[in-house]
Amino acid sequence: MPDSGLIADLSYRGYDGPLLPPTHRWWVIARLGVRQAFRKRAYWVVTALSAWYYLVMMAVLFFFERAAQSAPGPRSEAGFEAFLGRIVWKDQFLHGFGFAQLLYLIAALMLGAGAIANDNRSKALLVILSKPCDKRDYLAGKWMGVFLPLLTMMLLPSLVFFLYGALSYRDYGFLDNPWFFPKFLLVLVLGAAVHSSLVIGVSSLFDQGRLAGASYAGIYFLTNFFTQLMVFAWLTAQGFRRGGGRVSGGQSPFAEYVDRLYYLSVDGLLIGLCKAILGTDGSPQFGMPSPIRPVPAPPLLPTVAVAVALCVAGVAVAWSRIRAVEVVR
Amino acid sequence: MIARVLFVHALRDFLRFRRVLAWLLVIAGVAAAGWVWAGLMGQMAPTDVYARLSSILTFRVLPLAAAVFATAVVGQEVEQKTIVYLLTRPVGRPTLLLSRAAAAALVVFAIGAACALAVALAAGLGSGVARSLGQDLVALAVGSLAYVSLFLVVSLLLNRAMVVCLLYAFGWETSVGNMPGDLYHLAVSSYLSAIGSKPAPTSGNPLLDLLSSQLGLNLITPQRAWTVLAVLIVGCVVFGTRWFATHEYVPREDAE
Amino acid sequence: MVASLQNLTVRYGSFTALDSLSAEIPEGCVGLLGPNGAGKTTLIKTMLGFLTPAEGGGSVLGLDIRTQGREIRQRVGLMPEQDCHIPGLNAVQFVAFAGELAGMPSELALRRAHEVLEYCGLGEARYRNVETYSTGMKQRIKLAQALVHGPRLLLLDEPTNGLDPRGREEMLDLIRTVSHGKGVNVIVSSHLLPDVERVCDHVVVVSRGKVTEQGAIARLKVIEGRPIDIELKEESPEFVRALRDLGAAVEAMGLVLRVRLEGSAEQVSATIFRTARQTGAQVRGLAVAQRSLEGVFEEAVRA
Amino acid sequence: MIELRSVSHWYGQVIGVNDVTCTIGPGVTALLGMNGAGKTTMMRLITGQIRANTGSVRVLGHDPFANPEVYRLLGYCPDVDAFYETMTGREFVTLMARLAGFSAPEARRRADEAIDRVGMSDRADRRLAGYSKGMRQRIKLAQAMLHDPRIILLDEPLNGLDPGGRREFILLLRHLADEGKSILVSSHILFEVEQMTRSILLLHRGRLRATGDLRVIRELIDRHPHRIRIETPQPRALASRLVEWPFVLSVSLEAGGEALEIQTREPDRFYGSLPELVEQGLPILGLSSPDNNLESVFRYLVEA
Repeated sequence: MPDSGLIADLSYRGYDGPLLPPTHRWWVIARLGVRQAFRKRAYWVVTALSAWYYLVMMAVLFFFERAAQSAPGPRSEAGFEAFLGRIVWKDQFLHGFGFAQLLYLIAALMLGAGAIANDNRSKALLVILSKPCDKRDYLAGKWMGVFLPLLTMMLLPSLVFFLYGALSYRDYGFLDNPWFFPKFLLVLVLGAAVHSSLVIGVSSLFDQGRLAGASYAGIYFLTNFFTQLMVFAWLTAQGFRRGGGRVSGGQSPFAEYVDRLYYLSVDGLLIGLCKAILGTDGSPQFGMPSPIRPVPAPPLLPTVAVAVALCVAGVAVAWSRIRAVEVVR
Repeated sequence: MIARVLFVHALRDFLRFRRVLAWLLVIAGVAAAGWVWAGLMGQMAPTDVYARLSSILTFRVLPLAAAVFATAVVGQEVEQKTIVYLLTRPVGRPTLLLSRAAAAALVVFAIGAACALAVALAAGLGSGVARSLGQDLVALAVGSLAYVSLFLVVSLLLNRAMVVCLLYAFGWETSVGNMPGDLYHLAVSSYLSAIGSKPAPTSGNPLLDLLSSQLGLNLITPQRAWTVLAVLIVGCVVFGTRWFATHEYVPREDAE
Repeated sequence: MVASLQNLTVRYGSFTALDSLSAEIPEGCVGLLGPNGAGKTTLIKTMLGFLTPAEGGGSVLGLDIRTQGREIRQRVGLMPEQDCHIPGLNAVQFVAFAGELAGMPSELALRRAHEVLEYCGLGEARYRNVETYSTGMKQRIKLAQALVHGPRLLLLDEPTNGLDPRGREEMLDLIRTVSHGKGVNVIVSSHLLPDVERVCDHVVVVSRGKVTEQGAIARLKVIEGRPIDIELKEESPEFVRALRDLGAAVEAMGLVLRVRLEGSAEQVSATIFRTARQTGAQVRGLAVAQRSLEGVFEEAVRA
Repeated sequence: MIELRSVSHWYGQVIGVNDVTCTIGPGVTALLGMNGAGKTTMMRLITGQIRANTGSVRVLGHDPFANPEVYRLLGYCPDVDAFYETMTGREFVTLMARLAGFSAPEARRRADEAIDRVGMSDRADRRLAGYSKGMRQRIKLAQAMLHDPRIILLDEPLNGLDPGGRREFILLLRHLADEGKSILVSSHILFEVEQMTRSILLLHRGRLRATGDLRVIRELIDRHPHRIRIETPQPRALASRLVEWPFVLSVSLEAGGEALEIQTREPDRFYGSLPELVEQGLPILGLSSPDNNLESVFRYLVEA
């Protein structure tokens, strides 16, 4: 094209710019998922809400400390010390994680229910596979596009609480276990992975995000209902009070296993995972005395195995449902 | 004859392999939960165990199934755009609606009955339990008609009715039954439990009672329950048929 | 040569979709014709590297279809037949995303997305969600996402499907300009032969897994002896008789006469107009007779 | 057979058809119009899926809305591409026959016949989900005519069919028209419409823009200038002669080519005068009129 002309040719022209080598396209797809997630206001609202336990806990700690300071004297000091003594730090993360389960579900639905289902409806695969991508790129990208925002959402509040604790309560044993935070991070990674894999798997079965979401929520709540029944059953059998005598069903062969059944739901599994990896059965919330006894932690290896198996199953379902060859019918 | 064709067609659609599998899983879950519970409530009378499980499990699954299948009668046809083939056949719209709704009610009843049977087996199928089971089957039959006709009307009036129906089934039916005062009159389940088997008024365990909707005292007599349910079913069916016969149902673009 | 395929055989289980197919696809705009189920779709899939041929091989833009599928797809743009888009994106985001998938750096992809959308006539609507688009706009955005990375070869599958007459005309104009003088080669797969005729210079006819005809349209349409078609206002036996007296072979097809006369084109036309004037017939159309593309197609499919 | 009297229909605030009055008799009638002109709405009105907001629709004397009497005599090929995907083509067509009121053996016979008619016999036992667009279209056509209806409405029936299928279908349509059926076909492919029928109905933005025989319509719009393209090795010499003719409105030379295009209001006089020029030694190698087809009529009607 001559440079001397004053009138530019604005009709179609080719593209001579750089093209990256045709590998690792999954990251482009994942980045779109992450961007779409971060652009949603609801995502940040849910993230903020999921921090509620940590926030209340911080408020409680703050309140007790102020109370101890405002009425100086050995009694209130001792009271505060006793309060801190009752608190098991790692259990606060367990509760923070456990009490945010519903919000994690909402986030998983928001991020993942439509991830593949809406693509099925709009036949997005036609666009994606006609570019230098394949099925693996697509699935990996979609999975990461749900997993990364979900992990971020789980991580942010606990990170804030961890920093707060590390700065304020070092002297009270907050940092005693150097392996604690990596372990908790593992819990979050597994938790986010379970949610992403399952929701992606369910999403791939539908072509409307709405139906996929309803189905995943259905699975979640039905199993949740089941495990709630089981924990009532367990409490009925073992007695509600910690250390209390057995009320009924003592001779039943089920009594021993019912506490395992409690972990047979999505949220139950994640809480069980958290307990098993952190090595705790749980303790009263907010350091307040509570009569209800916690369900003991499940064994570590089988729990992790179940979680990993669920991830594999979800991804496998999605893999089998995505038909790469249908690009041009 | 066309009614039978429609009925069989709807039934075959409702009993597709994937759907059957999903519901078998639900029923298996109910059976498992019932089994564990029954084992833990060893000292309770089997009929009481049965009644309790029945109201916690069976009568929870019933509205859930009804919500899924009643919205498939018309709503799903509109969404998958196949409604056009049904509406342009020489079949009266009432026949069309009623045959499909009958298929839905039958499937819902079958699911309810399977749950009831699973629960009865878990509680130990003695003569007392068998009698309760018989009573419950009647209640389930009426219940599937009631829920299906109710949700059918909802799905005729609203787009995307399933969410509304599920919310009603889970939220309204479970909470309103437990409300203090006379609010329980507004839940279908209260009338169904008046027809079906009833557990002993209280078990002494408030948590259990809350769970099995036994907190509020249900004073509905079976006669009253029959009348109310009959009016509900007939009313919904008549209204639904009228509405369906006079309103437009065209395939809808379903952009989210 | 844009693509060359040798003895390509593709099977789905026991079904042979492509049966030792060989084709040379020249530069320019090529129409890919064939009945339903003839193997056109399989051919496109194989050319994009989605299917591994059981036997034979070939190259697209000099890249091997067996081993370099990704490289091929980076240099090729595909406009699929069905409506497709990425949910939740507006037109610019969608096209830019398609560009990034092809390997463009994000800023360049965004800049180019605006440019391509403008070119495809979606400039006004580029910030709208694609799901709200009408049929014609959906068709255009499919073209835009196929063009964004500046492909050297464009595969268009039924590009005028569902378009109304005006939309079809605009789409064909777009295809014609891209494929002529802009360095883009185009393969159009279509059932609408007049559309193919309007934009393509060459055709390849596929039938039962084989190429049964290929070549320049102009050459395929030639009729031996170059007869002339004359359209009259009204039927005129005198005119026919007069022409026959002059030694012409006349074949009457309603108001159209197919005439074979010796002599140069100018002499023939002069004879015709003179005869018409003498016999009182009015000539309303005059053209060198050609086979219709449909005739070419039918013959190729029957072979 | 079909009668619309000042029919309007709107969806919320969007108007589908606006005050349409027409009758559709036996034979093939083509329903033309741009996307969104109201063609599908009109089809839905006649098939009684929707009701006119104002005016009245009569099909064989009945109001078609939810009227089984009408559906016995009416076949409809909808524009939506939807099926019970898990069924096979044969199962689907047989079900449609059963719903049309035929006994099981009769329904099977008719389904087989209809499937055969659309050339799907060999592929009818596969699941609909795996069908190509052309195959799905054929199945839709089969279900529209299995009950031997008197009125057939076809919404974009040729979509996705291959050239052979298109030709067969056009022949089938003519055959049905010869049997005295009323057929309303909507299509965008105007050159194919020309092969089907001369009777058209043209909707534009919901209004009825033209109706009747194509030839009559063309004559009515002959007022507007007629374009004629002339191929010649001496375009400039020819042009200088043509501009002298009073009935020639404009002459333009085609860029680079050996051709020119003129516009005239009196085509008859123009054609009649052409031989003079040839005799004066100005060769004319080609003569054609781009306005001489449905496409130009259509363009004139929707753009003027």
